[in-house]
Amino acid sequence: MITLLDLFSIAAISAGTFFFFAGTVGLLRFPDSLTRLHALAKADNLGLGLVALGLLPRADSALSALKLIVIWVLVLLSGASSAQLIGRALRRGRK
Amino acid sequence: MSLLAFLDILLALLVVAVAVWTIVARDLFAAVVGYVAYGLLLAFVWIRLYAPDVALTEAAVGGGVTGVLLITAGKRLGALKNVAPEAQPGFAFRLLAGALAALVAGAIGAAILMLPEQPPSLAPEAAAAASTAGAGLGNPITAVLMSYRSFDTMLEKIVLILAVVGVWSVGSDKAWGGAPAPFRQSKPYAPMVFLAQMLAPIGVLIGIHMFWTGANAPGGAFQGGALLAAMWMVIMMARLVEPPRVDAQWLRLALVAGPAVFLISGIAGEVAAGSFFAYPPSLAKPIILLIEAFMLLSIAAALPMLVAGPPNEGPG
Amino acid sequence: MADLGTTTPGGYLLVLAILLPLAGIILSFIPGGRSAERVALWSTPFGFALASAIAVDVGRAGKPVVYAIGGLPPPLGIALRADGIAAVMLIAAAVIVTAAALYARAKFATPEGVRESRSSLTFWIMLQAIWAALTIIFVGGDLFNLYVALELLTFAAVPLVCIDGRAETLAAALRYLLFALLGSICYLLGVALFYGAHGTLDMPLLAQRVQATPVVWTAAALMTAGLLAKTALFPVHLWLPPAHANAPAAASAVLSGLVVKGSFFLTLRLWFYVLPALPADRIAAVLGWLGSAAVIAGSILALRQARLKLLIAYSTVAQIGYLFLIFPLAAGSQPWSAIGWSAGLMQVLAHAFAKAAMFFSAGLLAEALGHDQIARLGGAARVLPLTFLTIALGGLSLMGLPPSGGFSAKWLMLQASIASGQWLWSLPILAGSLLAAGYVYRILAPALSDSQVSLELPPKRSHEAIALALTIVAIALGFAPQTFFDFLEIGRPVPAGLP
Amino acid sequence: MTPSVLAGLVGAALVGLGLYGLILHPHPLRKLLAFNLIGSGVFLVFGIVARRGAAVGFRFDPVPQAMVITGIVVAFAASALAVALILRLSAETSRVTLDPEAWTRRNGEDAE
Repeated sequence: MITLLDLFSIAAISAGTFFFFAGTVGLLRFPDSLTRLHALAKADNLGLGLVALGLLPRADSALSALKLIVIWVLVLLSGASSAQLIGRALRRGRK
Repeated sequence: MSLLAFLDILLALLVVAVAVWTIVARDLFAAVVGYVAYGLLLAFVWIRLYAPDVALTEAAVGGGVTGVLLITAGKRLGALKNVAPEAQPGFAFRLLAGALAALVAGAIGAAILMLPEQPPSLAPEAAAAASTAGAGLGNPITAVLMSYRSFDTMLEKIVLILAVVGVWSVGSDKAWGGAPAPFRQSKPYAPMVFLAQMLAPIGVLIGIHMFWTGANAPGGAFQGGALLAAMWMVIMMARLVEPPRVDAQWLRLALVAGPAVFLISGIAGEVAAGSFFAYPPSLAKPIILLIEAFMLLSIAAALPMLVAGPPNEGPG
Repeated sequence: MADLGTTTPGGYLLVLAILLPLAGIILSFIPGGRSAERVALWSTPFGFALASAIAVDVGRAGKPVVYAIGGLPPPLGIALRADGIAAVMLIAAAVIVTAAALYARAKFATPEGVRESRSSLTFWIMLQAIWAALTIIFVGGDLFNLYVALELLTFAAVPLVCIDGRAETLAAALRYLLFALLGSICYLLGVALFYGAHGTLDMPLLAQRVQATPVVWTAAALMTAGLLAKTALFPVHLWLPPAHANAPAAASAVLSGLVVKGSFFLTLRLWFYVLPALPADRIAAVLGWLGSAAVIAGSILALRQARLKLLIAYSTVAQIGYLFLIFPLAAGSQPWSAIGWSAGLMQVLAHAFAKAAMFFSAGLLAEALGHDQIARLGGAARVLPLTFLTIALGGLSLMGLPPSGGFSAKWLMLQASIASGQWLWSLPILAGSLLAAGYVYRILAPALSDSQVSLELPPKRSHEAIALALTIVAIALGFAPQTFFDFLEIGRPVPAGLP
Repeated sequence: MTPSVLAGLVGAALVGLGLYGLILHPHPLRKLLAFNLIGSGVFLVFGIVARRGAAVGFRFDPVPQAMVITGIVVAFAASALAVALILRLSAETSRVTLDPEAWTRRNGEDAE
């Protein structure tokens, strides 16, 4: 039987997958590196966040739920920093 | 065809495609980036083979640390700028190499398809021994690495020491005793420093956690050590710390701690349990954890030193 | 055969023989500096004593000495075994490593005024590592454990090649590393297939289980190919001459005398200990042909070298070729296979001692004259009589003239090839001896001439004595009694159903 | 086709690809990359051997998996040593080459 929580999971994960998809399309279709970076960073952070959110009700314990959140925060951190670094490298290369 | 089988095939094709890219890419840097992506994809294949321990190792080492090693090497090579392009081999040679490679791959593929229907396995023995007299460890891989094949594991740690000495030995005589070149020459950019400051404490925590759970769940000294090593490299890249001098006593002690403790407990086994590298049953688990703790330290010290390279004669 | 998995009396010596150099590496690395040299030199007599004790135990028991590590017998655990050939090789390794250590004391002493120097720390650690790796290779019983030992050997040998840091030595070392790595990975793939097909990697257990299936053939082919690349058998010998000729003399002696024998030893183990049940006549013939080609090609290339060390290195390529004649000559369990077996092992030993001595002499000569160009050796024998005596005696063994270990080896090979009706193999044996006579003559003839040559630096008598002592061993092997050959037979598996 | 057979075939393909690259690429760093491909292909073969060793109640045979972990460490150490050699070699000379003849010939001619 599908409960409300299941519905929530399905909705969140689908939305997350959509953002991943959009990010990938952006990566392939956008004209230059900076815009591609923009598409990728945004979509990944949001997409992964939604997927993690959707998985939260399905975690078997509080600890594994916490792990999911930690994973998202870590990806957020590294994604944001590496996007900054790549952006800087690009700007330097152009000069 | 089920969805999972479809995904498996997709993954296999992707791995092979990225591998082809690393071989055919014209640019060295592109090939290196391809290789890093390849290492991460391979980790998924390992998960599909029910090998989470290997997947962790492959992701940390195959993708992560090897990636840093190769990218650093590519950068340093590029900085030298005196490397003349090589002549490309001719068509006949390509054809010959391709034929040889195809032959070898075909033979191996055929051999794999012809492996016996009733495969032999040591899994039941290993598990039975792990739960009884052997080690008292829930993770059979840790039991194999630390008990039945502990001799291999100790030798592999000696190999790491030799590799470190070997890497140092290609430096110049003048620079001996000094520190390897910093991971990057320029002043680090603020986001890098921020990342290192945020990431390092969490990474160290996770690394120790991985080592600790390794007794019963996927993980262990190697995976944990690789993570600690990565954290050390991140803070060196942010230039929060610099690579240590190669004659620093603490560094040498850290590098040999794992194999040394392993060797001593191996000899102690002769006294306490009647055989070299045996553990007294009642103390097996604490002893194994002790050895692993020192191995964690040695791995965390060895991997960054291998990436950092020989002592540097330049300023700093 | 059944008890090859349980520890026998004296088995603990095998573990000690391995742990001694390993502990030496650790003890050398922590304090570094002069301690490394001291640790290495002090461990050599103990290592020799352990090797001798193992040989005594093997001889007394008349069967292999076994140790199951951790009290865990195979298939789950790892077993170490020393049989006749392993015990003899352990002693040979101990002697040559000791000689190299004594010889290297002058060159690799930490210079005055510095706490530690790059080349000396590297040399002393890597020398002990080579010793440890070879010990494991000689007594190891588990194919994966042997893979780790092979890698240990590679990691120890490569830095020795480029220890002086010149560009050509770096290129030689890199090439050596790539060949060695490719060799080990091929070996490892074979190990995987063996495990997949038979569920064990312990040699005697595997020998009981293997059948001539395509999987086993593929695994055997891969492992053999990998080991051949590491042994530098023609035509995959390209890495050897630059690597061995450019290393410092003390290292070249160990590399040429011992290190290439490590992977050869594993090839022997593979075909005679793991796969004796396979009908491998054709494989044996192929290995014999490759060996013959190596004898001829290596000798001819040696004749054409301008530098003495390169000549000696190419001579190694040729002498390695002889080793592979053991595969057709010692196959099966005919009466002549024992002769072939003795011949092969005798060649391993005679070459190890003679070649180490020749590299030592070449090093002395290069230091004394400031070069090692053969064309400029005129009259050198008069100023360096002991060194040239060593070269001449070593050359005697390489040529296979009596009395010498080389003569015994080649004479036994001829006997085996005639007794087995495979007289074709006698051709490369004889041709190789003639060609060896040619290249030894090339060194000695100018040296004995009347021209004048000046010494830059008189050689140390003690160094000349070390080299001479090793050639005397190579010569003395020619007088080995029958008990010595019986000792080599201990533990040799003979296919069932025959005498 | 089960995942394990598939992975095994991927392993075989990777060994072939790596071998091709190892023979063909003149640049030692590219050779090293190719060597690493061969290595991971060989490890995959161990992986399927482990997976096939699944017995009643076990999803895998831990022995080959433990060997892979040892193997990955050794392969990394080898890469590091090779990289150090390559970097030093290219710092010393203008040409990164592995042709042994280039050195021996030059050596034979110079009086050193």
